Amino acid sequence: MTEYASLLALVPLLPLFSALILLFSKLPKLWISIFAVGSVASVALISLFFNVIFWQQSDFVLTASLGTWINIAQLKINFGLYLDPLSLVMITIVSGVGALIHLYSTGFMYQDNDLKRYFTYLNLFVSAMLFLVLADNLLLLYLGWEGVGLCSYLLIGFWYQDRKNNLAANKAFLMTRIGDTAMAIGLFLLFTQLGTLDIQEIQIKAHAVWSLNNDNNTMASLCCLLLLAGAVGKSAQLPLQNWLPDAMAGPTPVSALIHAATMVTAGIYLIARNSQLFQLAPDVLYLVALIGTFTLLLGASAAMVQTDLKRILAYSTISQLGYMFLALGVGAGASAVFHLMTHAFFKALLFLAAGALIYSLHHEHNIFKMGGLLKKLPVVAVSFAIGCAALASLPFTAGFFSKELILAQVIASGHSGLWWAAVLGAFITAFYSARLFFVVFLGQTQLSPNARPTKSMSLALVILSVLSLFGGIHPEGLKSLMPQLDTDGLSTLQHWLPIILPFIAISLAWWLFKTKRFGKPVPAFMQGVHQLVKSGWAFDRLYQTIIVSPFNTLCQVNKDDFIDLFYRLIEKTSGRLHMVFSKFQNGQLRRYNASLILFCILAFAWFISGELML
Amino acid sequence: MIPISWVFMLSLSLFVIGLFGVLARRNLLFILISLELMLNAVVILFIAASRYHSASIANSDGQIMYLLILTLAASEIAVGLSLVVHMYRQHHHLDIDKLNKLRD
Amino acid sequence: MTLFILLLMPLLGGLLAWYSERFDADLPKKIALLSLLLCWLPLIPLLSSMPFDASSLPNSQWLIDESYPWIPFFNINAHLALDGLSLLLILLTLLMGLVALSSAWHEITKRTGLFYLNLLWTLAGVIGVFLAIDLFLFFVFWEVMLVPMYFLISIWGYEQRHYAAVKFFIFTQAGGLLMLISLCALVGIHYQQTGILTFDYLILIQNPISGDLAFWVALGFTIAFLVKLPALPFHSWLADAHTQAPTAASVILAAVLLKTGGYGIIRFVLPLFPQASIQLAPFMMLLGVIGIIYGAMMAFVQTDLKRLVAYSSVSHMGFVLLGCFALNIYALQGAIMQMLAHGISTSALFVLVGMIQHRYHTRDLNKLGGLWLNLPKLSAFGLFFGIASLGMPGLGNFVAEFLILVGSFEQYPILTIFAASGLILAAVYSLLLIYKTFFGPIKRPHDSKITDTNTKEWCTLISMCFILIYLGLHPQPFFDLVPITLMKLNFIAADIGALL
Amino acid sequence: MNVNYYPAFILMCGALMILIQLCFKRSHITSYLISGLSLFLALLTQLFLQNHADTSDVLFVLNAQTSFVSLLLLMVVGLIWAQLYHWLKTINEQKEEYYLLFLFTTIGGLIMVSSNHFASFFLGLELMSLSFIGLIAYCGPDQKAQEAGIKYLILSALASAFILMGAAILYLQFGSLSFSNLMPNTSSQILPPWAIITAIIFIFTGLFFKLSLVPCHLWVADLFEGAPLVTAAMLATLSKLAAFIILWRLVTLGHWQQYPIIIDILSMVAIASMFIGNFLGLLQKNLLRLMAYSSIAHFGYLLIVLLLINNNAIEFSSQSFNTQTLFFYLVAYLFTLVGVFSIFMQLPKIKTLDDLAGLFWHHPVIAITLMLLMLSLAGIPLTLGFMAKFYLVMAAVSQQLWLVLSALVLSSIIGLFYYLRVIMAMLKTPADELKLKEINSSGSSLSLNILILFLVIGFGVFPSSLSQFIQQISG
Repeated sequence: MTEYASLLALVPLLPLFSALILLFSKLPKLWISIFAVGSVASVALISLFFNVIFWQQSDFVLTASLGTWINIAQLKINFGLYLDPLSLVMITIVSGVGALIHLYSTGFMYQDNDLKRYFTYLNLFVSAMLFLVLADNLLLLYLGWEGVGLCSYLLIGFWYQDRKNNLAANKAFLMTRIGDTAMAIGLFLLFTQLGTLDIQEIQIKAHAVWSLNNDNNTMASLCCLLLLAGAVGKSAQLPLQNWLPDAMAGPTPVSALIHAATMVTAGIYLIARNSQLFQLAPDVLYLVALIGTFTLLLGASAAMVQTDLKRILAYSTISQLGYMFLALGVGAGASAVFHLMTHAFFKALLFLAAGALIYSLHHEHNIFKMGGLLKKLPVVAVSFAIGCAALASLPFTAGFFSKELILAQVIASGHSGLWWAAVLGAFITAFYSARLFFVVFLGQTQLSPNARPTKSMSLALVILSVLSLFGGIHPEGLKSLMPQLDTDGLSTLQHWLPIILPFIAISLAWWLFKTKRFGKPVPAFMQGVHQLVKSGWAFDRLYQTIIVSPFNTLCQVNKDDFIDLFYRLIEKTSGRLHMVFSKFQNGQLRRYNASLILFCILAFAWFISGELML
Repeated sequence: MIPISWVFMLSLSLFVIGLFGVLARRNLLFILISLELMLNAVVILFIAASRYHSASIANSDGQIMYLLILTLAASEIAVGLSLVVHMYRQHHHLDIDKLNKLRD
Repeated sequence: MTLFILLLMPLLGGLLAWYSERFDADLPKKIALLSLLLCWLPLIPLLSSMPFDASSLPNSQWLIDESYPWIPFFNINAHLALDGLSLLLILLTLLMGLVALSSAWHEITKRTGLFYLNLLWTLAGVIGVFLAIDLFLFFVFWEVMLVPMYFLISIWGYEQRHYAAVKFFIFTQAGGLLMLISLCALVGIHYQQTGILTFDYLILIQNPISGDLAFWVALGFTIAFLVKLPALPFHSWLADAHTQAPTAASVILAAVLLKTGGYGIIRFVLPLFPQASIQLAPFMMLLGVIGIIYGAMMAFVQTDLKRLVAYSSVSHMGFVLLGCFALNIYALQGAIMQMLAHGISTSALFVLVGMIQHRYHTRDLNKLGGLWLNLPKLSAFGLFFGIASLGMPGLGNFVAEFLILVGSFEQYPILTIFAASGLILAAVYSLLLIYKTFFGPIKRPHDSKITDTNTKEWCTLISMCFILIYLGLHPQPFFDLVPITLMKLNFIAADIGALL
Repeated sequence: MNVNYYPAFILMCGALMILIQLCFKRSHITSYLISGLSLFLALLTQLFLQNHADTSDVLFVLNAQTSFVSLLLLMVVGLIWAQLYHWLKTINEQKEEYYLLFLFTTIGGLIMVSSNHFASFFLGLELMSLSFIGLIAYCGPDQKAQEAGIKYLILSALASAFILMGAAILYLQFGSLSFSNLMPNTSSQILPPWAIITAIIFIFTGLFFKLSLVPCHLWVADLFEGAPLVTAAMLATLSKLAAFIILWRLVTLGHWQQYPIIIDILSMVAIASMFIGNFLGLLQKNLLRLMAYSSIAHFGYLLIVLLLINNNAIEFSSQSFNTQTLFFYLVAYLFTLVGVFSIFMQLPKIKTLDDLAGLFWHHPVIAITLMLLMLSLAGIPLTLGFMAKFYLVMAAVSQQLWLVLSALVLSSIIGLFYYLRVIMAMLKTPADELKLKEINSSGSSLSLNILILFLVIGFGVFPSSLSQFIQQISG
C-alpha cells in the first residue's frame, strides 16, 4: 500500500509547484493555462485512480509524510497526509470540479492581462484545499484552512482597482479570521487537554478521557463548540454568513470554485472528520442542527427577493450549506457529505452558466434586465435548466437523491420540527430557482448577447450538467465511516410530501411569471419586510452598529496615544519648572544674600520641628 | 563673673544685627560696614571663649583667631573699597540693586 | 579570541569607512559591506560544526567562552560567551546589517562615511549585548549601543528627527539607570548571601538571590527590558523613533534593538530571579496582552505608514512578552522564534516603506494608493510581508504566535483568549496597510521615471521571503539550537496535557 | 620646616619671583614661565612626597589622602595654566598680575585642602577668596566682571562670617579649634544643645555657599557668565574642590553624622541640588551658565558620599571604599570639567548653544572631544564620569539609600536632556560660517584635547590602574 504514498504526497504538492512556477516564470498566456489546468487535471486523475483502487474496500487508510514541522517536548507535529473514504470523496470533488473550473476560466479570463496572477492564486487555492482535506493533524489542517482563506481574499480582490472589491475581500478575510481564531483556541484547548493534535489520536483519547466520567463533558462540548465556530466562519453559517454575498465581487469562476464547491464545504469536512469527538457533545450537535435550519431558512428567503444573479446563487449556497449542517447535526454525516458532493456539481454548474451569461451580456448582473435568452444561448439555457432542476431537487436529478436522504434522516432522528422547516426551505428553494429560470430565459428579450461562450466554457458546462443529472451515486466508503439511521419507518406523508412540493412551487412561480408580477415593485405595507429580507436580514447593519463603528470611534478617539500625552505632560511640566527656578536668578545681590540666610532659617526650623516632636 | 551665655547672646545678637544690615541696605558702603560689624561680633565670642577656657587648657587660640580675623577684615575692606571706587567711577552711584546685568 | 574579533570587526570597519570618505564618496559603503561580510567568518566554523539534528546536543550550554580581566577591584572581567540563543540573534543582527546596508546604498548621499561608522558601531554594540556574560559589560554595551543610533536618527532623520532621537535616548537611558541600580543591588545581595563578589552571570546563576528585595531587583531589570522591548507604558518612543529615522536606522532599530529587550528577559530575568519571575509572571503577561491589543488598535488608525508598522511591532512584541513570562517551554521557544520572525518581517516592511518614500517622497496613507499598477513587484513583496506580519501559517510569525499561545493557554486560558483576539486585530491593520498602499484606485499621476524594484532591492527582499518561509515550514533547527533544557529554567512545566 | 610644606613654599617663591620681576620689567612670557616652572616643581615635590608623608601637626593633616588631593589640585591647575598664555593674549589688560593672583589662589587651595584646624582652614579660605575677587574683577572696563566681583566679594565675606561664627561657637563648646577633637560627647555642657546645631548649620551655610549647593546656588551662574573664562574654570574646579574636602573632613573627623538632623539636612540639600541644578540647566542657552547649573547638580550627587555611614562590616560601605568613591568622583568630575573649559577656551566667540551650530562639520576633533566630555558628564558608559557614578551607586546601594538613589536616577535623566542639547546643537547645520572660521585650531590645543580625551576615555575604558592607585591611598 505504501507505493501509493508517494502518489498521495503528489496530490497537494502538484498544484503548489505549478503555482510557484507560474509565479516566477514569464510564460505566454497559452502555456500559463496549460500549466494551471494540467496540474489540477493530473490531481483529478490521481484521485480517480485512488477511487478505482479503493472501490471495493470500504475502510482503507493511506498515509504519507512530508517531514517534521515542529517537535518540542509533547508537541510533535509533522506534514502528514491521511487518506480515507471521507478525504477521498473530498479530494475527488475538489480536484474534479477544480479542473473543470480551471478549464472554464481559461476561456472566461482570456482577455484579462493579469491571467498569470489569477492562475497562481487559483492553483495556490487548490493546493491549500488539498492540504486541508488530507491533513492528518489539526495544525496542518489549520495551515490549509488559513491558506484557503488567504487565497479567497486574494481572488475576491482580484480586480483591485475597484474600491468595492477590496472592501469585500477584507470583509471576507476578517470574518473567516474570526472563526479561525475561535478554532485556534479550540486547538489550544484540545492540545492542553489531550496532549496531541493528531486527528485520529484525538478521537481515541477523547473517547478514553471524556466518556469515562460524563461530568466533564463540558470540556468536550467546549472543544466542539470552538471547532464549530471555526466551521461556521468558513462555511458562512448563521452568525458569520454575510461575507459570502459580498464575496461575489470576484470573477465568477472563483465564486464557482471557492464560494460554491470547495472552500465553504471545509466547515462541513471539519465536523465530519471529528464526528466521534462531536458525538461526545450531543448538545453541540443539536446546536449544529439548529444553526443549519435557521441558516437554510435565512438563505432561501433572502434568495427569493434578490435581483442580482450571483447574489441569488450565493444565498442559495448558504441555504444548501444549512441543509448539510442540519444533516451533520442530526448525526447523518454521510448524507451531509453526499449532499455536499451533489451540491458542488449543480452549484458549480449554475455559477458557470451564470458566468457564461454575464460574459455574453457584457457584464450585466441584474436578472430583470435579461429575458428570452432561451433561443439565443441554447447551451447555457439547457445547463442552467438542469442546474435549477437539481437545485430544486426535482426527481431523478442528483440534488433529489441527496436532499431526500437528508430529509429522511432528519425524520428518522425524530426532529419533526426541524423536518417541517427543511421542507419549507425546500419549497422556497424550488420557488426561487424556478423564478430565476423563468425571468432570465423566458419572456421577451431586453438585452441581446454580443459574445458567445467559448468551446472550453461549453465543454465544462456539458460535463457538469451530466454530473448534476447522474452524479447522485452515494459513495460506499462514507456509509461505513459514519453510521446511517434506517429510514424505512416513514409515514406516507413524510415520504411523498418532499417529492410533490417542488412541482407545486414551480407552478406557483409559473403563475406569477405569467401574470407579470415578478418585476413589479412590492406593495407599500410589504416594503419594510422586503428590504429587510433583501439585505440578508440586515446582518450587515447589525454588525456595523454593534462592532465596527464602536471599534472605529474608540480607536479614532485614542489616535495620538494618551500614554504619549502623559510623557508630553512631563516634558511641559519640566519646562515650566525650569522657568520657575530661573526666575530666581534675577541678578539681585540682596536676593542672593537672602538665599544664604534662608538656608539657616530652614535648617533651624527643621531642627526645631524635630525637637518639638520628640 | 558674667556667665558665658550672656556673652554668647550678645555676640549672637550683634551678629544678627550685622546680618540685617547686609540685607536691608542698598548702598554698597553700608553693606561693607555691616559686614565689619558681623566680624566684630564673632571676635567678641572668640575672646570670651578663649578667656573662658584659659582656666582649663592654657591655649590662646581665641586671641590668635582674633588677630587673624582683624587682618582678614582689613584686607577685605581694602579690596571692597577698591571695588566701590571702581563701581562709582563707572556707574556714578553705589546702589547694588541696579547691578543686575548678569541674569538668567 | 574569536568573539573579540567578531566584536572589533564592525568597530574597525566603521572607523575605516569614516576615514575613507576623504578619498571618494562611495568608498565607505563598500568598506562597510566588506567589514559586515568579514563578520561572518568567525561564525562559519561554528555553523558548519553545529549538529543540526536534535540527537547530539552540545554538552555545555556555551559554544565559545572567553574571559579577560578588566576591573580587578570589583572583579569585573570582559567575559564574552556564545550559546545557541545569542548565536541566533547575532546571525539575525548580521543579516539585518546587510539589509540595512542595501537599503541605505542609494538613499544616503550626504556624509556617508559618518553614516556607516554609526551603523557599524550600533551593530557592534548590539553584538556586544548578545555576547556579554559579565553583567557590568552587558550594561556597558546596553548603554553604548544607543549613542551611535542616536546620531543615526538625529543627523539623517526626517522632519522632527531631533525630538525623536532625544526621546529615544532618554527613554532607554532611564531604563538603563534603573538597571544599573538593580545590578548593583543584585551584586550586593549576592555578596551578602554567598560571600562571593562577582558580576559574572555564570556564578550569579548558581544560587539565585531570594527575598522581597530580590523582587524589587527583578522588577528593576524587567522595567529596563520592558522599555527596550516596547511594552505598553513605555512604548511611545518607538513610533517617533521609527517615523523620523532613515530606513537603514529603522531597519536596525526594528530588527535588532527591540530584540535586546526580549533577549535580556530570557537571559537575565528568568534564570536569575526564579521566585520573583513567578510572582511577576501574571502582571507581565497581562501587560503583554494589553500591549498586543493596544498596539493593534493604535496601528489601525495611523495615517503615517511607518507609524503603522511601528505600532504593529509594539503589538508583536506584546506576544514576545507574553511568551517569555508564560514560563513554559513552548511559549519560550515561541518567544525566541517570534523575535526572529518579527525581526525579518518588520524590517522587510520598513525597507519597502523606505523604497516607497524614496520614490514618492511621502509616507501618508491617504496620498498613496494603487501602487500595484505601476510597481507590481514592489507591491507583491508588500503583500507578502503584510500577510507575514498578520501571522499567516506557513510563515515564521504563525509558528511563533501559535507556540506562544499554546504555552500561555496552559497557564492562563482567559488571558490567552484575549491575546488570540490580537490575531484578528493583526489581520485588521495588516489588511488596512496592504489595501491603503497597494490596492484601490491610483491617486497619483504615474511618471515614467519611477522604476520598480531594481535587482539589489529584489535580491534582499526575495532572500528575506525565503528565510521567512524556511522559518515557517522548517523551524526545527532553530528549536534545537536553543538548549532551553540546559538553561537553569527548571521551573518550566514541560509536560503539558499529560492528563492520562 | 616639615617637608610636606615644600610645594606651598615653592609656589610662594614663584609668586615672589613674579613680584620681583614686575618691579624690573613687565614681560608676559617670563611671568608665564616662572609660574609654570613653580607649578611644575610643586607638582614634582608633591609626587615625591606622595608615598612617605604621614605626619600630622596641629594645623595640618598630611597623610596620603591629603597629598593625593593636593596632587589632583596641582594637576588641575597645571592643565588650566597650559592655556593661560593664549587666553591672556586676547585680554587687553596687564597680564602679569593675573599669574600672581593665580598662584595665590593655588597656595590658598593647598593650605585649605590639608588644613586640620579652623585657623589654617580660615587662612586658606580667605587667601583663596580674596585673590579670587581680584581674578574675577580683573578686566577693568567689563561691567559684567565688575558686577560679578562685587557679588563674590559680599557673598564670600558673608560666608566667611558665618563660618567664623560657627567656629567660635564650637570653640566655646569644645575648647579647641582643631577638627579632630570636636567630639560631641564631652562632659561639660557649656552651651545648650541647640547652639552646637546652629554652629554646624552656620558652617554648613558658608561651605554650601562655596559649593553652590541649592539654597545658596544663585550666585554661581552669574559668576560663571560674568567672570573671565579662566577664572570661571578656577572657580569651578579649585574653590569647590577645596571646600568639599573641608566639608568632608569636618563631617567625618567631627563625627557629625550621628546627629540625625545633619543627615536630614545633607540628604535634603543633596536631593534639592540634584533636581534644581538639572531643572535650571534644562532649557539654558548660555554655555557657561549651563556648566554652572551642571556643577550644582554634580555636587548634589557628590553630597551622597557624606551620607554614607562607614562601617567595615558591609562590603561596599567600608571606610576606605567611601573615600575611594569620593576621590574617584572628584578625579572624574574635575578632569571632565577642565576638559570642557579648555574646549571653551579654544572657542573664543562661542557663548550660546546656537553659536555651536555646525561645529561638528568644521572642527571635528574639538567637537568630538566636547561630545565625549558631555557624555562623561551625563554618565554614559566607557567614560570616566560613568565609572564615578558606578562607584557612587555601588556605595549608595550597599547602604540602601533608596530615596537618594531614586533622586539620582531621575535627576540624571533630566540632566541627560541638556547634555544631549549641546551635542544636538553641534550637529545642526551651521547658521553663519564666519564665526566658525575664526577658530584657529592650533597644534598645542590639539595635543591638549588628545590629553583630555586620553584622561576621560582612557581611564573610562580601563579604569583599573586609576582605581588601584586610589585604593592604595584611601587605605
